[in-house]
Amino acid sequence: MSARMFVAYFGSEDGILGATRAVREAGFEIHDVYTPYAVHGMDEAMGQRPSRITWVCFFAGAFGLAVALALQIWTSAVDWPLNVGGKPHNSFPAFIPVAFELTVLFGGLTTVAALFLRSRLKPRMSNAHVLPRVTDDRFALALVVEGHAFDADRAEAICAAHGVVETDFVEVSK
Amino acid sequence: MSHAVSPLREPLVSEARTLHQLTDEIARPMERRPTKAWWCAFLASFSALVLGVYCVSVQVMTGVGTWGLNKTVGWAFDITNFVFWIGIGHAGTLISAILFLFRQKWRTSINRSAEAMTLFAVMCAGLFPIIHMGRPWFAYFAAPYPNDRGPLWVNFRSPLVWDMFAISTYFIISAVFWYVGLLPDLATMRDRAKSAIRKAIYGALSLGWNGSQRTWLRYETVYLLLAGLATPLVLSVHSIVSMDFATSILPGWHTTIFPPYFVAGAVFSGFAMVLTLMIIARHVMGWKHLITIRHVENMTKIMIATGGIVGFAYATEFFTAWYSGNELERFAFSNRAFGPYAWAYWIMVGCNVLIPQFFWFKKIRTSVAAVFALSILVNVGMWFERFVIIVTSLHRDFLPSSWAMYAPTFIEVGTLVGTFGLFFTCFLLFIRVLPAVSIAEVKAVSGYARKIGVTTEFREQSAKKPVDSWRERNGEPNGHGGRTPPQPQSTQRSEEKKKGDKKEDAGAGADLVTEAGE
Amino acid sequence: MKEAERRLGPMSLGVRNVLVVLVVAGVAVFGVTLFQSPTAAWSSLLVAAFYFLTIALGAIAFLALTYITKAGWSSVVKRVPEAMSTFLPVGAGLTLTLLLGIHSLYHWSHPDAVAHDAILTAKAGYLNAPFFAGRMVVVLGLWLLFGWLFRRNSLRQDADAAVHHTRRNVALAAGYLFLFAFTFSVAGIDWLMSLEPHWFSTIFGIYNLAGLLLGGFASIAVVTILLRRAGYLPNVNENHLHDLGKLTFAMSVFWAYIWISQYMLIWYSNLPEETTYYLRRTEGGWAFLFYFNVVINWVVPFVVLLPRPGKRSEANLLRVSLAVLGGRFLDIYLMVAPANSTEHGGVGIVDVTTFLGVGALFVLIVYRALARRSLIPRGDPYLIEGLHHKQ
Amino acid sequence: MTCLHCENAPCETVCPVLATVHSSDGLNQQVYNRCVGTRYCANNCPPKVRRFNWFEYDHGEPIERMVLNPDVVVRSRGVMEKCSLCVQRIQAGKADAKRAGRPVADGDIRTACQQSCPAGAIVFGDLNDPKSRVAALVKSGRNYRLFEDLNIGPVVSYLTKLRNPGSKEGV
Repeated sequence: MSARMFVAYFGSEDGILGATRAVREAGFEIHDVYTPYAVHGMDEAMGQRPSRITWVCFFAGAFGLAVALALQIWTSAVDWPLNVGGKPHNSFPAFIPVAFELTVLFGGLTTVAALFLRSRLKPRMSNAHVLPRVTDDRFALALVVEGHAFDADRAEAICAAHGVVETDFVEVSK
Repeated sequence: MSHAVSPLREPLVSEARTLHQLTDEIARPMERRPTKAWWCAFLASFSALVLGVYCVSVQVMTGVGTWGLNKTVGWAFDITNFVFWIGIGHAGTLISAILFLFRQKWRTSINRSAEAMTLFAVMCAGLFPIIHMGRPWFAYFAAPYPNDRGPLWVNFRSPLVWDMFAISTYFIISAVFWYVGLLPDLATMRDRAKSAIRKAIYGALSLGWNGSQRTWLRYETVYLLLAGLATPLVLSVHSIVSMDFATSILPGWHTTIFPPYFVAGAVFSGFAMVLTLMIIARHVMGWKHLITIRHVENMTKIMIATGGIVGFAYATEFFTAWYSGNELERFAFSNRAFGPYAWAYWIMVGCNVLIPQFFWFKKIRTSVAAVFALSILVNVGMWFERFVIIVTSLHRDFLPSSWAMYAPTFIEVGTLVGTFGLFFTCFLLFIRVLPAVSIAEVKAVSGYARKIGVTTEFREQSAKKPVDSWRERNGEPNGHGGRTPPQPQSTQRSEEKKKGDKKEDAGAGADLVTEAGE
Repeated sequence: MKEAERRLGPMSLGVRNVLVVLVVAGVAVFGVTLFQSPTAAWSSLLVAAFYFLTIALGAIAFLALTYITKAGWSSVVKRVPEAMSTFLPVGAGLTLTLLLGIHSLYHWSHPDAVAHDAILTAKAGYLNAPFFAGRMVVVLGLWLLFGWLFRRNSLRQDADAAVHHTRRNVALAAGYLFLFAFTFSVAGIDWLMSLEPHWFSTIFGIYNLAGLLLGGFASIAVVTILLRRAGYLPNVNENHLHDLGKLTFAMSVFWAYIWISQYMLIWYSNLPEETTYYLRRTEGGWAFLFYFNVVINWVVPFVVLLPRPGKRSEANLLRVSLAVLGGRFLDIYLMVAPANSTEHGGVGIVDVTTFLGVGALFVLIVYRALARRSLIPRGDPYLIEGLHHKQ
Repeated sequence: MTCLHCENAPCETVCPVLATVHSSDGLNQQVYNRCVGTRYCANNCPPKVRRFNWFEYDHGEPIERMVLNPDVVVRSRGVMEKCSLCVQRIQAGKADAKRAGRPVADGDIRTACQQSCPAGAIVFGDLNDPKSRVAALVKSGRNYRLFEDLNIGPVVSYLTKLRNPGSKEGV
């Protein structure tokens, strides 16, 4: 799936931050911004909401904790209770370490899985879908062209005010 | 950059660099042929690894009797090495997770290698709990899996089961954390790759990363969450390792201070190892402006702190043994300091308590050679710490009738050497195939605290150039409301390639100007 | 910035009178109890003095930690811990008063008891009254000295804005943190652990240190929020609260980690010389307080401060910090009271009045210190980062 | 010295694979085919009475092997072992009693060490049976247990010598 986009390339973080803020204020629809590193303040400039992956992590961790406690108490005190050194069958203090580890394991793995799924990250052999140099020293701003009246002159003028180095129309995968 | 920065802050990248230069400098070592020095190091490490494989094979085939253990000293080199290597790994997680949470930006240029070090160290460490078993082929007995033995589960009260969960979780989470951190850099490598094979491999590994801000936002959230999870995880791992000893009833092993004390000791030894490796790396790779003398200094400062905690714990233990009024406790500690293994004890005290005190002096902190030597001594000391704790407590415990001495055999020493071989072999391969400094993170801080920032200069440079617009390329000098039919996709990519080459030249020009401006 | 926003006005008379009444009531009840049940009276003073002393020390630890880590954000709130540290001389005085009650509190201070107890005889080289008093004077003196130096350097910077004051404090902080870890550990062993002179635990010093940092950070959050609500500290925004919340959260988790380390290792090894401590505290009325201690010091801050909005909400942070400050009382009380008490649980009247009396004194002193100086450290080189702090 | 069969056995709690647990008879059991050989139990054993099979020991020709006790499993290398209080004899004694339709009587079961001690210095029996000889001896006032300050609760205990309290004598 791809669509035609207006893409403006910048050579600096400041340029793209300013341009992004400006085009958003001017009412353009931003498809995405492509940068070589995480630019601070870009989420605000683009008007993004905080990611909800935090909740995934929280619930996965809670699930891991529940599984760990259930497994330990059930195997030690229910399924086959054995007298081990006179300790109680449900030796709760001794179950804390494993419970903690599984909380972290479930939380961590699920969070990363959620990132991969949500951002559709999967192995791809080619880089045909990647804009040139955005993983090196270019900052690209992609604006949606289709579906509404797109004023290229205005977009270009705004970008020029923020030191754009190149503009283009490119097919960008959605 | 718009961030308000105190005048006391110093730049993290000590020389001005454009973003492209940074990519180039970090990626280049992987794109050229290995140097002679690399081959020498690799052959040496690999030989050590072969020796280790031999020793482990002999031991597994013949029995634990090939080691110097006896019925009194049931653990010695095996668990010493295990704790030692786990400890080495801890600095990696500390740098990548804890310093991240503390917003210590200087971590960026060392975290990648430190995390790699963590993984390799945990691999070395994970070997020992398996081979130390009398019947390692039954190691899977320690995992709780459904079975038809009654059903027989595992003993969740045993610290060794905690260890198994802790270390496997630690390895998995560290590996995931490391890989997630690598994604943007793998994409950079993919986009730089000349050969089709490299492109395919880096392409597959980078999971189609395209620098999208929507992904970056989630990525940053995930990174923060992983850091938040890894921080208590790293504390828990060494705490659990310490509980192998502290839950016992043996004087010298059973002491409540062990969890925090082991964590501090682990970070202490881990930083010593990071320093050792980073000092070599900055020298060999020519990264003195990325891993600056300030990085070295900061790491030595952390070593003063953690070394202080370790020294404090030694003192507390010794004092409390006396304070307890318990004869066995008192004996365990006087035997440590004045018994037959006193030499090991004093090596430990000398290297771990006295050596870090040298780092109070700025002259020593800023002398790379001195730091290198001292960091190796610290690692020696930390190895001996574990040896002292394990062996001196075991060899003379409750009943004098069962007292015994311990001395390692060739097989044990060979196994230790072998793990160093494994560690360095992995590390040397790592710096050949993956960016050993995080490209994306270093770029993000390259302009930090720099009045004449890289980014500003680059912008001025590019602003002067006429904008390379799609209009000119299409031969349409006048505006037309954006209804241009773009070129068919196939030709467009080749077009872009040409463009890329052109920009490469322009980039080089910009570099020259930057350097002239300095 | 208007001068009025930087300076705190004098305390309203009504509040002041209430505080003075509390101090007087505390002294009166303490005096009466001293004749009826000296152990109860001295125990209550030990709890109250140790509580507020550790809060002042926690404030100094906060300053030292932010200096050594080169934190920028904390510059706008640093006058709060500086003011809190001025309670130190009074806290030290109250602690020295405890020497008068040494025989009521410390079993090992009776020579005849020591003579009939082999273990106490073995420790007599350390646990004896003169050495105990000497150690107390030395550690208190060192803390007073450093607390005074930190604040003096910072206040001088207001006048000349010279960077060397910051550098000097960074150097002081490095030395102080080492010295403090050591001296505070000694204080914990002496004042609290030796209440049960047969019992020992190597982690005890760190356990107290974790509690001290937790209480210190929570009280900095409370004072900061109260000042902010009253219209002062306008530069403290939710990002600063977020950081204070994070520190409180982290210390709460750290405290829980140390708590469980000590409890679990003693539970696991099951050695009679160690388990006595926990057996006494999990019997009768103590049991509820014992477990509630974990709930209020760890579960509550953990659950409330875990989500990001939880740390950024002023009201939320204030409530949790106050809960933690209550939890700190319980924690110290549980270390002190069961040691000499034959009863099974409960907090007595003298414990409350003495605590409130010393607390009122604390508020009077800290308020005075806050009002005397500008609330903004004008000369701090990190102030620019503190003013523009964002995360 | 022999295994004390502690009630709060420090060796049992630390075994990861439940290879050493307590039986309902009060024995500290070692399950050889479950043991993976971590030696943790031996490290945590105050009297150090556990023995490890460091190598695969040669048990000789089939004829030589006939001297081995047929009632006892041959332990492979890498396995911990220790005094089992002749569990094979206990089981046999219990089975005999069951076949005869009566409870196990005091003295029915004799451990190998007890049987071979000419002086009769070793007594084995049911501590829970107040009429047994061993229970009487334990109540005799001469009885003491090792490591009492460690709270490990040894079941095997010793009697002090009457005239010379300095020396020790087996149960």
